[in-house]
Amino acid sequence: MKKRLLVFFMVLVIGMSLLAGCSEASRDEGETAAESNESTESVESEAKDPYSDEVKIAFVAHDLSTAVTQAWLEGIRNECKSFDNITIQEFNGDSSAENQVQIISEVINQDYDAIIVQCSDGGALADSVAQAEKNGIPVITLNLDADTTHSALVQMADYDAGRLIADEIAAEIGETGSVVIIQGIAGVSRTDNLEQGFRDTIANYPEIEIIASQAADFEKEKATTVMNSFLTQFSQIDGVFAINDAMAEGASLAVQQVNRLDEMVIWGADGEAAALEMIEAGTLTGTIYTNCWDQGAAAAQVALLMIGSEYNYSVLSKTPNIILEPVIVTKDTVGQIDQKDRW
Amino acid sequence: MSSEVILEAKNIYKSFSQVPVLQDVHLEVAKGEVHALMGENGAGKSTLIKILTGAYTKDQGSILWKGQEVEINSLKDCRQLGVSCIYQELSVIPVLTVAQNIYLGREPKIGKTGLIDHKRMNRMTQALIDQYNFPLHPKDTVGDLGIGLRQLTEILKGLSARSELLIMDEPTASLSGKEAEILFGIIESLKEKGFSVIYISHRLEEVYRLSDRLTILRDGKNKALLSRQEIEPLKMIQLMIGKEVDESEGSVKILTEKKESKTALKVEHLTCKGKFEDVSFTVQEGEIIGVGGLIGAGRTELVRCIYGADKYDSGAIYLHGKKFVPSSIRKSIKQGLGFVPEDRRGQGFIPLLSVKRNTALTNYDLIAKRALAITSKEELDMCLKAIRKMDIRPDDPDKPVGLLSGGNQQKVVLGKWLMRELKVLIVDEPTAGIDVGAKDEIYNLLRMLADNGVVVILVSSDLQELLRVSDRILVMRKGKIIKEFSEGTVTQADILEAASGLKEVRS
Amino acid sequence: MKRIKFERYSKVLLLLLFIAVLTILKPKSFPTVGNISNVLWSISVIGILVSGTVFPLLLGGIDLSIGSLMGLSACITVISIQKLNYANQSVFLGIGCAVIAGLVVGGFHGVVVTVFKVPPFLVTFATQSIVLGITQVLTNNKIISCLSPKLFTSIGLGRIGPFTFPIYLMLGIVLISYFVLNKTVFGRYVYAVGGNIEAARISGIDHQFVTVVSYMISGLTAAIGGVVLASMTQQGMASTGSGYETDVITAAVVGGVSLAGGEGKIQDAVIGAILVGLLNNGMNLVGVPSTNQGLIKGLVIIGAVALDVANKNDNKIRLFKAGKGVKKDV
Amino acid sequence: MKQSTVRKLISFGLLMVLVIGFSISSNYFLSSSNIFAIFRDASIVGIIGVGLTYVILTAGIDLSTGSMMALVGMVMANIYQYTLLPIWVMLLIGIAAGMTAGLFNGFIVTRLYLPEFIATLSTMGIYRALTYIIAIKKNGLITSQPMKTAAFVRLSGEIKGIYYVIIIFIIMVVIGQAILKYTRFGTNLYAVGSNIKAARLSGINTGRTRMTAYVIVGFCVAVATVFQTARMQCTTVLLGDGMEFNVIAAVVVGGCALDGGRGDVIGTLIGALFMAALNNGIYKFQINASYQLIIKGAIIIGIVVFDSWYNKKMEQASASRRIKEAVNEQ
Repeated sequence: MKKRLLVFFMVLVIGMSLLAGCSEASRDEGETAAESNESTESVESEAKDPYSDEVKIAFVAHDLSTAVTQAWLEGIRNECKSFDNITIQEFNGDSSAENQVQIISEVINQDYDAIIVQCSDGGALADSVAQAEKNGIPVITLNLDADTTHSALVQMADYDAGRLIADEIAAEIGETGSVVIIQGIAGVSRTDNLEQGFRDTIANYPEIEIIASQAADFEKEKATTVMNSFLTQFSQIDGVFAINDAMAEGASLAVQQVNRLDEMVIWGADGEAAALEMIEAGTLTGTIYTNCWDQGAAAAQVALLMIGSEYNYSVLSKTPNIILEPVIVTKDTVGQIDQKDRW
Repeated sequence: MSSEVILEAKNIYKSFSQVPVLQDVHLEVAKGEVHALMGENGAGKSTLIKILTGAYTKDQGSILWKGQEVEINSLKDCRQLGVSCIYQELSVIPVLTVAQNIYLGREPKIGKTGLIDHKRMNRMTQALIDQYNFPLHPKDTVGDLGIGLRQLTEILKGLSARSELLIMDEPTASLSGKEAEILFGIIESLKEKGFSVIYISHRLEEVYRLSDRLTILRDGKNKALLSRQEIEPLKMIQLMIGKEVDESEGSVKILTEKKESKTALKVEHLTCKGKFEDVSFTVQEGEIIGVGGLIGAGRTELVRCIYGADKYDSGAIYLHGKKFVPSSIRKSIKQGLGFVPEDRRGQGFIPLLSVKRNTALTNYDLIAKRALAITSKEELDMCLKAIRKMDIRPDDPDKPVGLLSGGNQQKVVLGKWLMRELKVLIVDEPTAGIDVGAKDEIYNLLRMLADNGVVVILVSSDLQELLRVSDRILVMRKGKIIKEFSEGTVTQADILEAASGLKEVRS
Repeated sequence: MKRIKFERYSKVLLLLLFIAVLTILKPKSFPTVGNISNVLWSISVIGILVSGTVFPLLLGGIDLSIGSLMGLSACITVISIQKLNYANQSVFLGIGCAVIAGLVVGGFHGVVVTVFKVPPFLVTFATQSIVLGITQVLTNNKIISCLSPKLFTSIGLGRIGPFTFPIYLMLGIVLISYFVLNKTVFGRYVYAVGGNIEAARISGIDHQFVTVVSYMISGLTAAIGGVVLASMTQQGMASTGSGYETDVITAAVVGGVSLAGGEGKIQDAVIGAILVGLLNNGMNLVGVPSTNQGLIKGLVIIGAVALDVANKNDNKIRLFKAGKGVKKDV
Repeated sequence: MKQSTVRKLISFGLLMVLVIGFSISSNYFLSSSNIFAIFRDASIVGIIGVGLTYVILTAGIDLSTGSMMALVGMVMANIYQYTLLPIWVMLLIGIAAGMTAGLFNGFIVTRLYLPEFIATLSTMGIYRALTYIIAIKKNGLITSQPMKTAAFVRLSGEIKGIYYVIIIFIIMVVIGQAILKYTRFGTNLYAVGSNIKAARLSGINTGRTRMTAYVIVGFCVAVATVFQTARMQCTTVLLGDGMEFNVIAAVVVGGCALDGGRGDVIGTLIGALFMAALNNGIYKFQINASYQLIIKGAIIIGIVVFDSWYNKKMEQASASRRIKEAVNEQ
């Protein structure tokens, strides 16, 4: 009886494989769907006046509950709040690419005028983003890019930021010693670049060795555990680089536990308020500050610009990239960051 | 009646842990006969059946099917032979239809495809139903049917498997009279069609009505094999009970009306629709009142209502003159009631918990607590006391009750009630499936309680037990108290007659 | 009999074995006060939770909502501290509110389970997302960091002797739970209801009351765990404690608490928690990347539980001819 | 009328209420494109739901479906990346992988006698970890693996607005329902879930039945994965994260009882559509995402409470029928 069932399934499978086309498929990116989308004639959206007509902008977050995304959202809202014809709607991807894909197709359905998205996964969202653009909806990605040409990418410095931090740490530990990395969720392009930048630069310092790296999924709590195990694994740690501030804070907590704060430097990235506070308190060495409000605002501006203009992504050869200037923050410089700029 | 023998069991021996339950038992079923199997509880009927259906393995003896010897080691074996058993706990599947249940595992297919041919299956079922004219419909979901119809479904399942021998164990136990009637009709029609039936029942009138021959077991031995003509109620009773009606061993008893002591428990017009109706009786302090009757007569339901385990519709209960409403079990216990349920394993005790925990279960209000903490010493003492009083073996307070023997389990269940001030103790089939030794201890115990002024309500299908233990005997039938033996000579026969409504049959 | 004896000590043996292995593998880094205190610190929350969640489990129920409940209580605490601008007494208020929230949600579970006879899995499964949603609304999805007052932060980070405060808290709660389960009437009743609800009822035990209270206890410990976690991470967010339910249930089951109810000891459950904790710690020490740890963890759990089941099986079958207990297939 | 039919009508009624409600309040809702969008969203959950229905019918549960998706996806990605095998071979291998994973679940549950919950909870971790292990890495960093070949991506296409995935979904529902109603296996599923002892007495191999159910889940997950990845034109290690709960929710809303024996695939179809429509509508209403969780949870509780109430009512009905009979003849 089981066998017969299997037969059923096989029939199904064959059916699908027919859909798939049984030909030997060439795998070169030449004629891939996403790009062929672009080459096709795209729908001309007759330009609206973003400052008078009814305008809907969707903000699709990777995970709405992080400080950064919240700051972006606020930035976007503030940018638009003076125009009451503009409505901003936030969607939560719950850190899942599938959700974002669904949401975006949803948003296209409701013909929004622009999408600001933080792609959980560049590859996964490539098609959706392309679809949106095809339907004349400009897409602006924040930090996390999509693997297809679209209206704009507004991001914090990633690779370069990594370089900067590497140099800072190197300087602080006297260009010699052992460093650990606390990674975010693997497969997120921006943080991967950040890490890459860091690794590449550290490579220039022969005396400095990256002795371990562990993922803590961007979470403060996990970072604490990971750091704990590092602390027990290695008697000597000179530098800690956490891919984001939340994890840096977690690491710092762990280090405080065993009172080894003076042994090592702990660096984060992003520059959220809590981190800055800790830097002032001396429990965190430094971070890369980016004003996420400005970043959000920038994204919104680009969105409005695209809505207003009659040309669209199809004229672009590659995604225009707007990079916000990274600010190194340490105990000495933290004062310069005005309270009102802390998100 | 054709004399061709279809099943023959010879010299069957079986014993559990050195206790012999079957000794040199014979059973012979001819083609097309209804062969009744009778005997008191513990006479070994069900053990014999379990051996025939492969649930137990026999220690000695041989089983012959149509002449040649066969080994029955599993239900499959006995099905393949063409024997099917209608269990007391039904083995039909509620969510499936009648047809699906009947052909479960051997559904008809459409041609070569694996697909079930529902039309054909229903037609086949309908054909079966018509053939034996059962009041069933192939498309009914079994879950929506009453017990009776479920049982018929099961019988039909047996028939559809081309069984030639049906074993029915107390089939009418949970049936309403109407359902029973239908069943009898069916059994008779089956008989005509040449099927054989082994029919196990306490109900004399059923046996009287249905069976061609009757094998009577007692204490695991063949007592008699009666042919239709010989089946004569009183004779049957005597054979079952074993003794000629003489004064010995509590087969007969002279009850004497107790001299007026004060009434402890009074039940008036207690009614629970569909279970029992307008039941009234009174019990005096220190009296053991036996409640006799057949399974399904409403005895258990009655006592459960008195205890407060179930709700009754109307009527009143008075405890020492005060009106007593068993709104919650907790309250009943506080009022001094105790209850030993019929289904020991399912309701009596908690298998995983130790003897200690089980004995203490109802009595934590008696155990002193220091800042909420149970003083484990007192708990232990209580348990040891119970173990001593009941002589529970092994006397290990920490042994999970689930691992004790049936007798000792029951002792634990009883024991916990001895630990508190009882006014009324209700025991439902206290000695079912318990070895003789334990029985006696339990009887003595009940008497001792009574002597201390406790009212004991004893529900039992064991006539000897009833006679031996109780001071007064109520007999229930179809939810009513139809007879009360309060004084004068009473024999097991009298009780059985009353319980089985034999008189009605005779007249 | 011998079997049962072995069963009684098997958990401890397993634990010792584990420690031995780790000590051999990592003689320098594992058996250090620092590391031990780390392990304990990281399991303290699970320990706290399991000592409450064991109650529904013993009833044959389950509580999937504890994770999101932790989030709720964490956020409630942090918010109320923030609202009363970080004054000390605000901490007490916050904890108070959190605890109440926990009790309320737990009570709700209990009522739905016992009154409406709904499978606990589904109820708690639903409240899991409801509570999470409420928390998100409460925090409108922001992380609320809370670095003061000292009184609050020291809940999670304060040290007494070599160990941090949560460890002592855990020990305290475990002891209380042990006391309730093994010394009080209520504890007896929990086992009784879990072991055979009908018999319990016939013995005059109010199983509905027992059920409701048990789920409330589970909610309570979840709330406390949330507070501790908030203080450990010095922040409150909706996703705080998410996924803890699996760790906790796993710990309990590895500790020999049967999901069928009626058997299991709190001390074993705690040992189970320690085992899970050690496993994580060990894998970190040996340097198994966190993404791959699930594999080993899963296999170990399957192994442990399978052994446990096999161990109990034959007893079980003797215990329940009625058929309750482990599903056995032909 | 049969109980199951009534139950189905009710969940269908709920769906209709939802649809009408939304279509009044939003002019997008009933647009054909949106309807198809809803179906498309329902499909992935639904396809897995078909399989899970089987498992739940046997009174089991499978929490590992989400991770299984990721595993299958990554297996296919590896084939895509490192071989030039034709796409359909890749699909077959992916499906084989899924069925193997299902087989493993079945093995643990039916041969090692682990409780379904804990068993699939562990495999949930195991499969996710395996995904990470076989994930394709560029210089040590895991990257999402694009699968953009037209032949593969075509699977996410449509004819006249009807996506292939919808068609497959419908086909699988039909076949799934057919298997339930028209094969011995289907009947056995009900038998095992409703009364496992009786099933055994009727000579059903309960072990193999349950095992097969798990394998089928594996198959369905694989199919779902194929279309999910085709739609995203890539796979990620995080694929299907939290999917298991959506699926369970859909199946339960569709009227499957966790204690087995009740429900069918059509119900699951309705359930999946219901959940999808709910999401979709909530987006329309532009309700804060947090309320989604609350609403969903509330609906699940409502439905399960209703279920248990309704079943009790049914039992009482048949009981009172018997009592009447009894009374009549007295």
